[in-house]
Amino acid sequence: MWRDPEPKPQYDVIIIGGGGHGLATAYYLAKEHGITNVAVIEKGWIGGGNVGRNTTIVRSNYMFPANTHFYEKSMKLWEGLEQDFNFNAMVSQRGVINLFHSDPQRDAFARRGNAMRLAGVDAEFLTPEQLKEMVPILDFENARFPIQGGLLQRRGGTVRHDAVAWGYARGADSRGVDILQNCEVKDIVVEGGAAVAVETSRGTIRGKKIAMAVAGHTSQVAKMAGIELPIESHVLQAFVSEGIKPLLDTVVTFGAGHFYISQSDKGGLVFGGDLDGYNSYAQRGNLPMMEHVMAGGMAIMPAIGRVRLLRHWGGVMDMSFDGSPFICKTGIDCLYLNGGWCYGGFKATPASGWCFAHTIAKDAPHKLNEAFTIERFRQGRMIDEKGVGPSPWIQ
Amino acid sequence: MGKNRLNFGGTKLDRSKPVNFTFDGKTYSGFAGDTLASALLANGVVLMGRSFKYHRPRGCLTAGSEEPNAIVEMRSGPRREPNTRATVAELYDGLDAQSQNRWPSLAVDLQSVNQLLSPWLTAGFYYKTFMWPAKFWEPVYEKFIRRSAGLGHAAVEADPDTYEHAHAHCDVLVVGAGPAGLSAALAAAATGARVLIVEEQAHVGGDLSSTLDQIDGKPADQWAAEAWVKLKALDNVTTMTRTTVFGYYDGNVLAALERVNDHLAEPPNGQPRQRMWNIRAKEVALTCGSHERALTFDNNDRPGVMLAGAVREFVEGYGAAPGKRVVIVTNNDEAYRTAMVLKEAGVEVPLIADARTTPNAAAEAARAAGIPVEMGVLPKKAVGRLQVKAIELQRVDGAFHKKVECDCVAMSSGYSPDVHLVSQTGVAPIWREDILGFVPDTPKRQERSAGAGKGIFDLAGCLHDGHMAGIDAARNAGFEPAKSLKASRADPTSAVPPLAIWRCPGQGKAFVDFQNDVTARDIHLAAQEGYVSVEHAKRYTTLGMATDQGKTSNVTGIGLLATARGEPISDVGTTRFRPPYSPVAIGAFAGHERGREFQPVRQTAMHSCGEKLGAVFVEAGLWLRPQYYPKPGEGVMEAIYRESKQVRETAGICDVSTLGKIEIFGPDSGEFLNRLYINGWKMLAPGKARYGLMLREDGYVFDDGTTSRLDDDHYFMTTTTANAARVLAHMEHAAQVLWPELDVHFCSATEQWCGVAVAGPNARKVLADAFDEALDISDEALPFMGVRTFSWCGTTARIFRISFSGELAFEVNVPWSFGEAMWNAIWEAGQKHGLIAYGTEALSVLRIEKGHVAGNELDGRTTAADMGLGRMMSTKKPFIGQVMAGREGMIAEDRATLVGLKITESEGRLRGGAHLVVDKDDASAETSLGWVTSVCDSPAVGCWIGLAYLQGGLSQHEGKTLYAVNPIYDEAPAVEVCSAHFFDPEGERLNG
Amino acid sequence: MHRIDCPWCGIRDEAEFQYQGDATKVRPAPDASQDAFFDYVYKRDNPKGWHTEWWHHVGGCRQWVKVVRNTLTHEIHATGAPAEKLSLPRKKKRGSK
Amino acid sequence: MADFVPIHPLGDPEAVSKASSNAGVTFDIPPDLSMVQVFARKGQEDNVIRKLGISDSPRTASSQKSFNALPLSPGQWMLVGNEKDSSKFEAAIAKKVAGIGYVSQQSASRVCFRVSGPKVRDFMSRGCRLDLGESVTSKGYCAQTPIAQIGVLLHQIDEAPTYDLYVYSGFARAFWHWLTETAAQFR
Repeated sequence: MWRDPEPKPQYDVIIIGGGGHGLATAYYLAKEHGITNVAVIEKGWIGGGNVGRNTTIVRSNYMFPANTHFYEKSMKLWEGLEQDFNFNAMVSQRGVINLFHSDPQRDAFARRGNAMRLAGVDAEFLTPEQLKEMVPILDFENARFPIQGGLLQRRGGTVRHDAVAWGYARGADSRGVDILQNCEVKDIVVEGGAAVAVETSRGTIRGKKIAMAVAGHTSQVAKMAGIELPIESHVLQAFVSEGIKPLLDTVVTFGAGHFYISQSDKGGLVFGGDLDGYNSYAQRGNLPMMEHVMAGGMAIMPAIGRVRLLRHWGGVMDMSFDGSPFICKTGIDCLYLNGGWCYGGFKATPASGWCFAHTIAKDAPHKLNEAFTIERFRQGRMIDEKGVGPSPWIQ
Repeated sequence: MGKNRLNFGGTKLDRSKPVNFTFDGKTYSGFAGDTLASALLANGVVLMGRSFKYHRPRGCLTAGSEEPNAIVEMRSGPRREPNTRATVAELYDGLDAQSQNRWPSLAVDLQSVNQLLSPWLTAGFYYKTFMWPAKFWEPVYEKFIRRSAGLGHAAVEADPDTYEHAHAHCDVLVVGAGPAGLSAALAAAATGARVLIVEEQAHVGGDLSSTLDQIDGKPADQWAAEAWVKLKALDNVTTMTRTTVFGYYDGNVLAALERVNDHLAEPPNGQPRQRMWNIRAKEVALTCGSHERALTFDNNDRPGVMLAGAVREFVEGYGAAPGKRVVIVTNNDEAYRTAMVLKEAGVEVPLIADARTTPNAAAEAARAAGIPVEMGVLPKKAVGRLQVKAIELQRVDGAFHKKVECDCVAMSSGYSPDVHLVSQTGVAPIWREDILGFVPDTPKRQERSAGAGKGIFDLAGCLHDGHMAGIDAARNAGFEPAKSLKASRADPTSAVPPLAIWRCPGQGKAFVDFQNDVTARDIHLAAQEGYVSVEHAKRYTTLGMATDQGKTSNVTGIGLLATARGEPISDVGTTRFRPPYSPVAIGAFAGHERGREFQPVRQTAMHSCGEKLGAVFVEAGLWLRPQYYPKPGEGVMEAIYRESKQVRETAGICDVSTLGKIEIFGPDSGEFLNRLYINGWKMLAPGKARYGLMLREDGYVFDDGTTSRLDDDHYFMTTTTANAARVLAHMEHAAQVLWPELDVHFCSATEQWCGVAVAGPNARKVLADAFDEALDISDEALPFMGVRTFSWCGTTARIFRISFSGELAFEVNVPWSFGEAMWNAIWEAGQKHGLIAYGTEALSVLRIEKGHVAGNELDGRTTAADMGLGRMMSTKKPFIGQVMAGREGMIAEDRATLVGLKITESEGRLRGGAHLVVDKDDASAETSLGWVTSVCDSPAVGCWIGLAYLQGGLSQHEGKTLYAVNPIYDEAPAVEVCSAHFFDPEGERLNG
Repeated sequence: MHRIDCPWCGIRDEAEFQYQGDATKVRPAPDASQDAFFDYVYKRDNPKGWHTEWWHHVGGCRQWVKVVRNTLTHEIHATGAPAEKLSLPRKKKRGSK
Repeated sequence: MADFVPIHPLGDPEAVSKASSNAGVTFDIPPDLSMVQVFARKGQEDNVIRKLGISDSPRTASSQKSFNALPLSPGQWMLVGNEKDSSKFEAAIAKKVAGIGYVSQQSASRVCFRVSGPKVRDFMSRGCRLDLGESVTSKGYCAQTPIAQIGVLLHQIDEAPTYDLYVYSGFARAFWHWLTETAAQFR
């Protein structure tokens, strides 16, 4: 699938992090910008972080233009991805539905749906009748918070997550990118205000440009270059049930109950909810949130009560203080930041790599990511889709 | 009685209680104590399921919860449950099970044609195939994959059974009541520690039900039963059976699922189906035993090919013979025990084929009992399709040896200690070549493993090790054992180590992960393609990802991967075990919290008053509030219109009890409020109320409300309904963390005081009549923003002259228990003054007409200035959020600020969430100038009006026409921008 | 599930608490600069390891509890009232157990 | 007008509690309790404790002739009195702590559910996360903890054991629903 090369002493670009975003960045650096003297440095095995431990949902149903345009770019890349890198990632546009349960929630969703439509993204409102038809197992009779309708993005859906990392890895590798696994970055060397090299468990590697794509651990890596960020690391759990025959044909999000669910191509119900709610780097979750998430499921889909949970695990999220990401320069020359993905990381993978590659290659952001700066907090120009402010554990 | 039921064995059966059940529509008979699998075997049924990918016919491989093959659909209708392991499903009268993943029938499954496609269905087939042409993926390939997904069918109706959570605390938790577990529990209990022992099965003793060994001179199963009785009788011991500890979480909290009533057709009235235990254990002894592994040879998945230990268990524990002629293939001593049990039960054992060549005592004993043993012989291939008919054997060098007819093969490739729970604590298992198994490394939590779970496989060793673990656990929990405490004893045995054989040579399909149809070749292929990391190989092949989490297959898979990489197993490592240990019903996690019980309902004191008047209620957080009071035949819109109109004409009463209320005491209360609110409080006179606005520390608006000064050092704050809890927490932070030096004290009084708003030109008359001599509410006695406390019906009441509607209005608070009385008093008094009840909708109409902000405008991203309240921000004192509110982006000219909108078309309506643009034919994300927050059909203005945030605000757009574009509704009405104070901008009506 | 030793109530389940973030941050004086407040509100060390943090015991005594907890192992080293100074466990030397 | 009387959130508490008691678990809903929350002023905690004659233990109630004092948090107690006139009770306590503390009237804010019976410990384990084991808690034990997502102020009043569970009045019906549904298995 990909080579296992020895590190060269110097690269044009060093990307720290062999997750989906790092690999995608390498791929687009090579493909879009012709920069192939690139190393992707991974502490463990590629795709071992959040790209392999999420709930596989892709969507671009955001409210603020900075997010809407960016995630829509991602959707468009998803739509052409498999043919682009000749590897089936099972992109399945089965629709993503956000349920609403009150008039204020309906209005907030309308504002978002309209923002999507104005940005050229598909969005539609569903009546309860339409919802019943699309999702027969929703319980309309006994809900604590009666379901009034839903916001649907038909082009949203799911993607086979492992395949994404592997597909980008294969594509980057075939274009000459070195993927260096089991290579841990210990330090970032800054000389004269510019990043020049990384110290790794496999020796010092010099890079003309150094890019961080280590969401979940961004604070740790940025600290090596002396940067402190508005990011906290939090655990988000994901759950999968035993495989069952098709029961649910779309992605359903029950925001009021902190629950979202889809069914995988292997038949498992894949679901999740809120963060566990405290700073954590442990790739495992705890019982209270598990119970809460599944209560959310039983609140609207009591037919799944006898379906069994097969496995659950946790991913470490880079929670930014407004819920939106960073793809930007850092204030240190030749050092670039990609992180703060909160829950949005998986669906963003293609556009993140695409925009980050552009930012690195041109030493300037693309229009699509120009709002995703660190300075926005100092400036008071946060992009806060939830409106909960600087409490990352509830973002 | 079934044709394969033995007169021998059956320690778990109650032969006096025959039980009828059906499988695939055919009725059979078994005994109480049977599992579905044992009862089927006793009836000669070996074909129990189909595999996931190739739809290969399968029987049961094991006799326990690690079963990968024999999974069935149980029960029907709303109780239908897919993927139940037949090996753990206890038989009850009327049990109804169906085989899964087959069509049209289990014996004739047309999808087994997948086997012919198998060259394309190897590891990673999803990723490489179904690609071209592009347009075929979703409509054609994906549909095919999805239809073949999954195994059984879930119910489509709500689960009718209930679940509950329960909480346990103990000094010592013992997980598993096998020999080591019982020994551990007995030892720990003797120290006086509080012991909880949990066993997954209905019976205790584990392996002891199928052994011929003795403990303390008694048959082993009798010793186990007596130990259990002894434990149950102790006050400091709690015992649980049918309970699986499935997760080891932080804080030494373990989760367990008790299957309270799964062994019955339906739970008895009032009882849950299952109970989820959260167990807080000071110390844990993990005595979870081990899992036998399958040998990997061609067609090793044929029905009738089973693990040797399972065969023994079926015979001894259930009195069910898996076959009449059983060949044993093994690489270790343990399988010989199966041969001896079979022999004693009168089942023919034509051969034991032992892969090892070193002589061993077990073989000698078998030969002495008349069982033929051949050393250095491996299985090559199982013959037969729906049931094994014979086994072909080979020499270790791969040369064909011979074929032996049989209807059952008992195989064993050694035992893997069950390290599932301990590895959940982050302890990495370490490889031991001498026992061919992973054992736990040094504990990281308050736990220790014992017995087979840490690689001790002989009975004497398990008893001793369990005993030591029990003592160690108790000691660490603070309990000392008596010196005289002794472990139970069994005769020591010595075993010859097993021989590592990860693949018996062959060219056909040799299964490693039976349920997911992962073959030895798949693992080799994954390694060849570069998925050499054990985690990559797992994901690529799906090894260990089926419902059994690879309990019987992981180690073999790792062995094969190591072989492919040419490295020792210790270098390959293992994948991480994830909770739960075995699959757990989603309903059990939810417990009581489902459907309407998802969250508790909070009701106001006047709930029944609303009910009597026919109110339609709406959820407001956990509260239920009257939304509107429809008259017979009246629609929603008409009712809201009527209510809001009537309030301005006569008077209305509205239940406002849900507002957050906080009593604040202390000499520093005024200073405290000064720091919380953007406006000043120290100068507020006792007996007066003031509107306040507070910010978050990041400078955005947090909450608003009216706060009154009742006395020099006593304030009474109200918050919005939505933010009541958050405001209290915010204040606690301020008082405890930020300014502990302030002498200020407060508590929630939300449910001490219930309240009504009485608004409208007749409000004063209504209240004067309702409270008559108790109260003077003349303008002089109670001016606007005045507050008074008065005595009514022997209790204390508070009245506030405040108005959210712009009308002459009062809010009256009385103790919660007087709420109904107050409502009734006002209601009766109000009848002659045209008093009506109005709900949250009319409340909203009235406040929109006045341009008052509420939840829709307080969305966590707005500044005080955005709301037109910038001038409230004091410059004379510091307050929370003051500094950050000054950031350039938060005071920028281009921010959207609050305006009013009036529809200018006679048709159509306004809706919240519409975007505002100058040119409706040029509407885009870039041309959107703002959005509509709240709307209503206003009786006072005579058209649809709304509040909106608009870039440039009133100063740039007043009087201009914009379009409220709403693509998701396909509407774009024209609107005129105006002041948000639509009605009575001078506020004259406040005086009545 | 974390078990937190509330100085007032004793050891309680995580579910009774609302997490409230980094407790090493000290609110600047009210007349401090925007930069000082920026550091207070937004900048976080976010350590992988020992973290001093707030847990608000909303389901119990409603006190803000200071907790020293390991973000990698979830081990809790110490808890205390807001005014208490809690120290981190001493760093182990590399290589020693 | 004076014939209006306070109404319990459960209507007739005596009748409903009798109807729902069973062999394993018994219920009682004591009516007419007076409750005030007492706050000690900064630095006056000891004086308030002395003045009211209560203990400074954070987890044990102290019983006085006319009230039980249930500790809530540092310097705060809930005083539950058997005086039917809640205003009178408030005034009496306010007088005692005048100058050193404050009193907030809370009589209507909470409803008390008294549970007991041979199976009460099992029953409590279904929703209560606390260790109420015989060797752990005894008469006087006090705690605040959520049960069935509802905040509860718990007071063990004897060694039977019997527990008084105080919940906010708005949740009284929801809590009662949970209590009776969960008790059904102990019939």
